[in-house]
Amino acid sequence: MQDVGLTHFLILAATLFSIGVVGIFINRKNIILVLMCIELMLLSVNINFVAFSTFAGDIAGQIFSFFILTVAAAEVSIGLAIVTVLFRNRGSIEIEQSNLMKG
Amino acid sequence: MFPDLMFYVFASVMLIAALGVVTAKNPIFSVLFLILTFLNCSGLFILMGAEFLGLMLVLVYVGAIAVMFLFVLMTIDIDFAMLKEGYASYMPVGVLTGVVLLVELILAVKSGLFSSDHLITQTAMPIPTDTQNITAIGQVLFTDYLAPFQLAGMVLLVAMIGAIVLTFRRREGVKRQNITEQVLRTRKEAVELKKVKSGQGLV
Amino acid sequence: MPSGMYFTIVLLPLLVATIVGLFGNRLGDKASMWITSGGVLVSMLLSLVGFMEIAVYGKPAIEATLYEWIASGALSVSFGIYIDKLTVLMLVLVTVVSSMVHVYSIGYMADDPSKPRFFSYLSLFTFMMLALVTAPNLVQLFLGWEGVGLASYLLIGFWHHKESANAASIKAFLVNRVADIGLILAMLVAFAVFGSVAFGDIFASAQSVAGQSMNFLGMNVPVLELFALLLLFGAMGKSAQIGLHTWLPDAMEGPTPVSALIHAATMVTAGVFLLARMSPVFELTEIALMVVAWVGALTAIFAAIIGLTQTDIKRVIAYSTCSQLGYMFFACGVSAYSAAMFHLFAHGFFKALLFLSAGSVIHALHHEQNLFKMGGVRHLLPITYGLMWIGSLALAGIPPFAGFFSKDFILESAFMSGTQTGYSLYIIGTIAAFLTAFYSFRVLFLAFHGTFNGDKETFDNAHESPFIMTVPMMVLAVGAIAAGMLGLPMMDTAWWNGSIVIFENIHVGVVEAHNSPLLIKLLPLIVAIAGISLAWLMYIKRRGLADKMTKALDILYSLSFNKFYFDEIYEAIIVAPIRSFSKFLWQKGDVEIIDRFGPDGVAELTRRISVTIRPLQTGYVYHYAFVIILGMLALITWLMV
Amino acid sequence: MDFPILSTITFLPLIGSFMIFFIMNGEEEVVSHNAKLAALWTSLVTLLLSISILFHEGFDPASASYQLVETADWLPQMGIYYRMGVDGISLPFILLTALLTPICILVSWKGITTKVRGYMAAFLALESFLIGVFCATDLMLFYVLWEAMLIPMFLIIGVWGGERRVYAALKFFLYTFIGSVLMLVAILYIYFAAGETYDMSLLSNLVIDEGAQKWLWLAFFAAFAVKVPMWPFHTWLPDAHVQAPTAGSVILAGVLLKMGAYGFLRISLPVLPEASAFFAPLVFTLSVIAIIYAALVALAQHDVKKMIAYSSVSHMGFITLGIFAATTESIQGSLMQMVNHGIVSSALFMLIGVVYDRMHTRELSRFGGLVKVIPLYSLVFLLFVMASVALPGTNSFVGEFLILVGSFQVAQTATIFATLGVVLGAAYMLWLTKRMIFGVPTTAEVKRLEDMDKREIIMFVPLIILMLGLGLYPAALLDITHASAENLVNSLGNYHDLIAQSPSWPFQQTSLVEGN
Repeated sequence: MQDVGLTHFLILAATLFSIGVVGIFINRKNIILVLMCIELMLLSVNINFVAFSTFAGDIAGQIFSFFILTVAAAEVSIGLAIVTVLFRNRGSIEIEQSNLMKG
Repeated sequence: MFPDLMFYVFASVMLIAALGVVTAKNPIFSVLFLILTFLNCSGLFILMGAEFLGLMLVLVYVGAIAVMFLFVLMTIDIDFAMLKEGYASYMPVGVLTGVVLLVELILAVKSGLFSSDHLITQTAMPIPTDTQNITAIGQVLFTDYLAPFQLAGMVLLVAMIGAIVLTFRRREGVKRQNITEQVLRTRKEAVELKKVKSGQGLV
Repeated sequence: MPSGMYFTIVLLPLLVATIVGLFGNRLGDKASMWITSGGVLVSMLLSLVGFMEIAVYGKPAIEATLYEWIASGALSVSFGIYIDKLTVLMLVLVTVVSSMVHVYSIGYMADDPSKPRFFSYLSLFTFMMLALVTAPNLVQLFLGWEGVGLASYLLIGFWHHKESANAASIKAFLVNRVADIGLILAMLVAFAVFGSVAFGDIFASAQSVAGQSMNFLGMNVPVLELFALLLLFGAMGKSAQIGLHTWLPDAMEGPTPVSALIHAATMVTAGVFLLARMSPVFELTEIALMVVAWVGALTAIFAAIIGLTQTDIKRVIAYSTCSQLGYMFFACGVSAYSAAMFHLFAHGFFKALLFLSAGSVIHALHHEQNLFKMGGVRHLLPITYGLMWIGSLALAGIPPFAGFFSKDFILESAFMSGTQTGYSLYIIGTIAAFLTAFYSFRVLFLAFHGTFNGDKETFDNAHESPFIMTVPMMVLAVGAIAAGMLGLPMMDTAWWNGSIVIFENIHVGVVEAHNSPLLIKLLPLIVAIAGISLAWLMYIKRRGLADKMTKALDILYSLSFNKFYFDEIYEAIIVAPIRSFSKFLWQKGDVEIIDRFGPDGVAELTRRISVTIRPLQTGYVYHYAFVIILGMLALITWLMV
Repeated sequence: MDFPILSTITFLPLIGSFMIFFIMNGEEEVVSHNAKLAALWTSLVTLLLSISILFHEGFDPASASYQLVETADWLPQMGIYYRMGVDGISLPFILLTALLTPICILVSWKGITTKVRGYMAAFLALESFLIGVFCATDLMLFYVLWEAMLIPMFLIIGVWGGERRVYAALKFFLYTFIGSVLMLVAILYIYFAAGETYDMSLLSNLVIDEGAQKWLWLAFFAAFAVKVPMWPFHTWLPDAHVQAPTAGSVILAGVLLKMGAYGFLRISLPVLPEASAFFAPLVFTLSVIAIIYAALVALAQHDVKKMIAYSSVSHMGFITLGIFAATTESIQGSLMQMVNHGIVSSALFMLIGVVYDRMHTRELSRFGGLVKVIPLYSLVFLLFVMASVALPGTNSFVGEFLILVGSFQVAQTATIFATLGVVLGAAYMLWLTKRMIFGVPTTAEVKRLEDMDKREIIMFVPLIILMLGLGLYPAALLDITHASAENLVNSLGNYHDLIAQSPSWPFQQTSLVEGN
């Protein structure tokens, strides 16, 4: 077992990201779970940023991570608001039913 | 050795928790797993020396986001079991994609492009060695990144207003103030003169 | 400022026209009529003073500028006046006839509801005509030229509830516009060649460009010939020469005083005035002059032939105007500009008189214009009858009336030019003189002699016109008699003091005219008397003769009666094709070609493509997400390989 | 720096627009009324300020350079500056825009009943962008404002238009947009060719090699020819006019069409003289086709507005002919004719609007005999018809005559054919007059018509004054444009010689006067 380095963190982030992707696929009906999976993916991005920041000795990565945090918060609040409205209007949060965008 | 060990502990718990998020039968468990993931990640951040971010992660994700998920899940009355239907049918393609992705990503990482020797270190904004992490972030955030920082604030504000507007319901039968109507009111509409006969009253 | 008086002459009618035009309804009918008539009368008096000054005492020509109108680059056009003998002659003619017509109209239009409008139009016309004759440059002349066209348009269509009046007014305007192309192009050529549009500059450099030629529509044309021909084309429209004459008879839809003023005495003579004004240029040309002469001669005879058979009293006089204008052109063509101007001057009086007399008859008979529904009214309308005689004699060219001298001089000039063309022109002119005498007396006899052919009620109600109408007619009659005698000195080129230029060494006919053989001198008079006699024979002595001749000359008669089918031919070869072509351009060109292959075509193509690829948008978010992931995978793979 | 008058007149309407749109709130009726008043006052103040330019001490009509110049950083990293300035070419358009906007607002006073607030805001924004386009002396600023102008106009047609408003608005938008996108490419090329600057005052010194010039010229041509519009890019105009509300047509005919011609004068000619000379015969050809073709098509119309729209195409043909003939007379004539057309065709559209407001039809056959019922209206109508057929004494004559005089020396054949347009123009206008004004009133709705009220009279008065005033005293305008036009012609160098060498189109110039 080698010393924990940048590569370890990157692989960890990649794994987490993949789990998020798989999650979106298998939970495609449930919007809330999809949102959570997106959070997972964002988290993996954050890990990457912080890892690079640490190993490159540059603080900018952490700042970006900070901004991602902001965006994630905003995204979730809007996303959940939409879910609430969707549920109020349709009585369901199934994605399959919201295909008004169909061409 | 200790930090390495801690890395493996945090990392493995985090991955297991993440798997839990996507596979849990009950969405409530998913949220709880999500919290676990965040906590472990926060540990990793601290391990890397980004204490401020690690704690922010706990505050924002666990304190705000995850709670919000829980809150919404509780208020929505829905049969979650039904949503799990067809869970298996997409499993193969989902997992396949995930695995392919993972393999490719690992290959990419392993290709050495991202190894430490390729990193250009201590360039744009070197981490100061003489201060704490939080001070360092503050010094950059409120100077060079002031405008983006303000913008981030605006994003949050807009998100807040957006959420309010989206979920806002105008209820019938609630009295509201109509300023134009008030201003436009004339004496004729507002005041009615009644002759009061002595000793009789109006009623 | 010595030119102040002339500016007053020109601008006074504009002033009164504007006052009455804007406030006529508030001023009331009476005030409107007297303001306009008064304004024009003052103008007339001042014109007479000016005539004395310039023409009688021989003061030099006056040129004055009011202000610079258009100035750009090398072009400079001013508003101003140019007063020489030619101008004062026209000033007198225009203001006298106009003021008489104003006064006459007070009586004639007594029953019309919109008098202020009518009088303001009349005064506006007078202003425009004065601006035309006093113009120091081509552009101001064009202003007046179009202005009189506008006034004519408004006055022909004055009774706008009449469909025929509307059609006639549009026709008049459009035919004139076609001719205006000539004048516009002439201005352009003038600017290109002489670098100026002022008469003075053009005349000064005309001689020097005489040999040059220019490219015009791919042809190499002598500059001056081109310029002169373009002017001629412009003049042909206004003066209703053959081909572009069709609007004049139709213009008779307007009130009769309008016909007298605009379509007999003044506006239609603008073309002749233009030719006379431009004599320094025309004198330098050969082809153009010949074309002018032929156009004039053909118009003279052609219109006279049509005039023979018309039944509408005003139309007959209109064709006679056309024919007389032909004479004037003809005169210009043989370089007898002075005779043309003399004829123009005299013609203005007697033709206005004829029209006003005809108007008097029409007025008396409740707007009956058909000659064959008149007859025998000479005892009822004695003054009109007498005045009509004067007018007809003057028109027929019987001495001592003006028509005799001018017509003689024109024909003699043609004959003495000594060429084949000159002889043929002389013959045509003489025939036209015969026809003129015939049809003018035909009108007189049909209208005033014989028995009345209309309904009895009209006849019983017929009465002589009031003094307000007869007095102006008498003034014009005096003018018609006097013009011939007083105008004789005008025949001498020297009298014009340079305002008309004749190269007497080239165009010998003009000089030699006085020396022509006696027979040539007397022939026009003889044929005129013959024409009158024939009219007397056919319409008084033996009334059946006319019908017999009609039957005998069936084809000729119907050609003449139908005006040589000019209107029908124009309709068929110009108007109708343009109409269908414009429809074709709109519906095929714009809609079916440009739009179909342009915007609509592109839009349709886009729509089709999008319909084809639309199913790709399933509307399921996870499909999109899936594609994104696939894309990412592909990207990573591509980067790694 | 002095008082920035150009920026003031440019942005004052925009501020007004924002005020109206964002601040006014409350009862529909009250808001509408206040919005109208606010818009009217804003535009009137703008008008007064723009007239004051004429008397501004910093403005010298005898100078050909940009004056009242204002400069500020905008995006200096990308070489984009905020540069404003006027000269004799742009000033007439600024005045025209400032004049027409208050009139347009008066026109819409009663005709617009829905979403009045938005309408007024859109109009003020439109005014702002239009004035800005004419003031801008930085290519990028010019481009931005050029495009920005599309938005309010698109909305005005698309929201407040007639039945097929969406079709018309889209057609208008796409046509013009395609053209201007190509223009953007050309602007970027020029930016680099000029050494990374967008300053228009430097561009006339720019030397670009001839091959590139031709491509650039075509790209600009795409933008300008569509706007003018030249044949065969004109088909959006009749649709847009017919569907637009009256005021929309007024501003469209009055100002928007002039932007294309302004572009030719501002960019095509001075920056790309060799290419302009190369393509001049093409422009002459298209102009003559436009003059005759559009006049003929106008003859066939039954919709009054469509007829006037086609007449606009025909009139604009004269203007493009004059611009590319590029003599002092013809350019001054074109400038004058653009102002004239802005006055006359605006007035005609307004006149149609007046009866449309009352009868809700533009079908020619439904009118007739108006002079009997509404004499004042008919008088005004007749006046503007006469101006439209370029009767001497009206402003159009001066413009048309100058164009013809100037072009005759350069493009003789084209000019001769163009004079045919004079006849055709008279034909359709008189036909229109006859069908609409004269005759006997036939339908009951015509008999019920009421004559113009005070508001309507007020909006025509300035136009009538200008029409006759400029017709009799054109120096008022010619003096402003003279120096700039002359300077432009002088800067073109051997332009006229180059035209003679250009490829042969049907209307090719050959040398004019030859000695014997």
